[in-house]
Amino acid sequence: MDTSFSSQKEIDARERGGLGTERLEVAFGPHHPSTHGVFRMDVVLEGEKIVSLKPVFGYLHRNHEKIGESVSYLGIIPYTDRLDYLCSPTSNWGFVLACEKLAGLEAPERAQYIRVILAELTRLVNHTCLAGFLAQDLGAMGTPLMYAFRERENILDLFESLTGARMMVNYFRFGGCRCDLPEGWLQGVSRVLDAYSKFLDEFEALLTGNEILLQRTQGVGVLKADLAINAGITGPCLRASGVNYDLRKVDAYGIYSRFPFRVPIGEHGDCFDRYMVRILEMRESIGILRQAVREIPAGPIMDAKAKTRSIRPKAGEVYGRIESPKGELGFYLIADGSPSPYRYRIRPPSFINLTVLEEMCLGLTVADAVAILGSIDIVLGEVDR
Amino acid sequence: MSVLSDSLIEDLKKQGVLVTSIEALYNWGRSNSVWPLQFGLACCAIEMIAASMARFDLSRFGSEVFRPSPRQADLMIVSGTVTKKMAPQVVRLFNQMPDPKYVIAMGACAISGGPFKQGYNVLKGVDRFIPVDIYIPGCPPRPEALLHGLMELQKKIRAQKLTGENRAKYFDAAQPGEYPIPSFGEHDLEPSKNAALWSPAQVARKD
Amino acid sequence: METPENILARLQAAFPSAKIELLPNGCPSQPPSLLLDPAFACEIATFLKNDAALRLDHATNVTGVDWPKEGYIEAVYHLFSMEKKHGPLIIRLRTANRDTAVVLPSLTPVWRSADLQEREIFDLFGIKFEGHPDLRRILMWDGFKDHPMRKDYVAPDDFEYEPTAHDDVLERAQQHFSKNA
Amino acid sequence: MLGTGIIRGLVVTARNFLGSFYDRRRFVTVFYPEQKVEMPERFRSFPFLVYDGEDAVRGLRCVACKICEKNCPPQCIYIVQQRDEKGKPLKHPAVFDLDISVCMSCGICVEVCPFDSIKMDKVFEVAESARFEKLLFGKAALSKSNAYYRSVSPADAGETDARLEEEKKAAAAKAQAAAQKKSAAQAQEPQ
Repeated sequence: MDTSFSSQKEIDARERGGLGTERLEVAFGPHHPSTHGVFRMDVVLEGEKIVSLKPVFGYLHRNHEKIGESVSYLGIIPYTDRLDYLCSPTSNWGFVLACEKLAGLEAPERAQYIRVILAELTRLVNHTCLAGFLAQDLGAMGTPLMYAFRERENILDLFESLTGARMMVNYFRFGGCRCDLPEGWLQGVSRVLDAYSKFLDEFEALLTGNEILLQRTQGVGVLKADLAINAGITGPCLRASGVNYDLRKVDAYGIYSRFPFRVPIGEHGDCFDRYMVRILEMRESIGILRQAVREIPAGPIMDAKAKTRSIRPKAGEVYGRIESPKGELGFYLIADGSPSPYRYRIRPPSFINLTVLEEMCLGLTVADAVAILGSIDIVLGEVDR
Repeated sequence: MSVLSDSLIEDLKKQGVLVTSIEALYNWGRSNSVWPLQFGLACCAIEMIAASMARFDLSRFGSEVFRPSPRQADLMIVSGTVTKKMAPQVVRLFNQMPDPKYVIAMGACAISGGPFKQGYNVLKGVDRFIPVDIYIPGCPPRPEALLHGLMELQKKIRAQKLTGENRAKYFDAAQPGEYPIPSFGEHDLEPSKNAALWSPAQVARKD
Repeated sequence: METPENILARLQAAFPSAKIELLPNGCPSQPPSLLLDPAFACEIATFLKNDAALRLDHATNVTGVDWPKEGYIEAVYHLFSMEKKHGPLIIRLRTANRDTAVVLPSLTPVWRSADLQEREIFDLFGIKFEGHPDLRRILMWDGFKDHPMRKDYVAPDDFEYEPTAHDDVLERAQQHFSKNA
Repeated sequence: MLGTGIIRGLVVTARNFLGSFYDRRRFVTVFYPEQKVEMPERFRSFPFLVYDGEDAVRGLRCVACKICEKNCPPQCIYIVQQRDEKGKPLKHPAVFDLDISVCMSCGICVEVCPFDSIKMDKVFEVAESARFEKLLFGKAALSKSNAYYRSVSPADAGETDARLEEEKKAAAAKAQAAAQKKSAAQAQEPQ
């Protein structure tokens, strides 16, 4: 037998009668083209199969919580922009909501509508980009992501003309919003919405029926409902597993109780359901937006009780949460009567959604791990904070 | 280009005669095919992606070829906060890039730590460990600002000399192409900066 | 949902030997929290999760709070119910002190969502969770010795270039220069 | 049938490709630097100091109250108040430094400034090759005239000017009333 090119292991395996393989440890990341940001997964492979996967965090740990303890309540708002940098308006809202509970403020009617409009536009941005990134992860280099970013720019232009920045809006204030809508802004929203529903049809024609996408996502990374609940998974990932839990319905924060939207629920909890839930959510968001643009009243945008821009609440603690595009975004604040919080804690949805990443990937191939990670939708700014 | 003066070259160009030197041709080619490393760190990476997409279209400058491997890249766009946990990897990636190589520090965090600079895990500027050619302030810089920074880099590349006293650094075998990688210490990175590379200006404050 | 006072009474009936306390919340619109006896924490957590009226199956937010003046570190759990769609119930556990006895029981066996968050508390606050399946540092590197979210943590000295410093930062920068002068 | 999904997708890409030749919505490229996106009124890049009139030193609105310094979240502003020979503080900054390599363009300084003296600029092309020398802006580099501000954000500048004018008038009226009162009191006193 010619053994000149075989390793001893292969010979042993051949003698045993099977094809033995060595376990291979691969570090995906922190710099790896297929991970989102600087996330790292230490994967142990047997052949192509994953036998162990350990996520490694902290490569973007920017100490939000420590910095928040020395910055005023007002000064924290721009930092929340940088948590989940794809959707800063919702991060703003979560923090402002918690502080409003603490200080006993309430945003007036018009500001509430503006908040809903911004939050739902953010959801559109986030979910479109997610679909683009997921397709990119599955090997569709460029095209879907390019279409997604093309549409994203239209919404970012709206953000920019309203708040002055494309990504880091720093717009919500305790008891309202920073400034009123510029002239013609709502018409701009309507125009973008008209184009967006057409774009969604086109985007779905491009992706949803695509056999490659179906093959790569259906039945991959199944997450069962009971495990999802126990592991604290929230947002579209939870709803894809068939649990009807949307904080816009459960808590009905802001004025969400006025909007009759449906909550899309998945059946299988696989990657395709997670993708599809988001596409359907975008269609519901468009409905919410149309209604909000129709109904928004005139009036003040700041609570009359809010005398100054910053707050100085009495000692006490509060937990405020909203449904960010990624899941339940919570802010836990302990105030001690000083201008900055004693403890400022962020409950990041993307971080906790990664709790059961290993369970979802076990037994699947490396390529599936990339698809699963893409479908969970993480943003590292929020995972590591 | 000592034989022909600049004005003469301009005059010739008007007559339809294109005159160039090896140096200018070489730099022209290099500056228009700066391939960045596909590598994003934080918020600025999203703006970097936006810059490479349809609206701002980085490929008009020959830089759309984002290379997944540092071995094929000319340019490292440090787009986002470099944390202390990430710093050794960034330096290692830089070391793996072949010469000539350039670094753009994109955004406040990459330049100085930016808004997060008082954080215990945030590196106060990537230039503590690797040399930076262009700094683009902004948080995050607009995609156009990145394009502007890239154009500044192209200008810099075009001005590099191939021969003589002031020739580009990478022709000099004595110049380091690699920089020491910091290691994780018990309280901080060790060392916390590359003292040979980074010499901050002393700002005198009376009070 | 039941009031925390009610839940406290029921818990005291179910666990007569456990010391459970109701801590008031300074913010009037927000609920008070329950301070649990660490020795019974796991049983009480299981009770809260399985109780037919409560069904607190969703431990959303798990975090630590450092109280150097009072001399302990706290772990705070925010519990919600996805099934009944109510909440929150806030439970707290306290360590005996801040340096030698920083052990608390882990609630990860009850709620998986506490897994990564308890690791984070271990990393940043230094509470050791007994019974946690994989208690390692999560955000900082493995060789790191400090617990940076504690109030008395001093950040490493890298204040070489602070052109616009004032207050605390200026002080640190001046310290840096006087030390290296 | 297997493959129809892919064909439908290809139709979409073909439509986008052909559409990009005539449809503005599908051909979105902005040819920077020759062509520039028009910045909206509220766009903010980095702060600058406004001065009234022609003199950049005397016309500076800033009174060195340090409110922005205190409120700046990343602490990128440094102010030293000017003092006269006797050491009495003057309403003028001797040093006003702004480290734009740290600034996060949040605009909180503008929000908290009670004197409308710091505003957000629209210049974002500030890429430099040296950090220590060129990215720390001093008072001279930061001072820009109100006319410039009016040219970059006309609506906000107009509003600010009108408000300042109003305040000036109110202050003048108040001073006048006070003077009248005083003179009336003086007139009564001798009796």
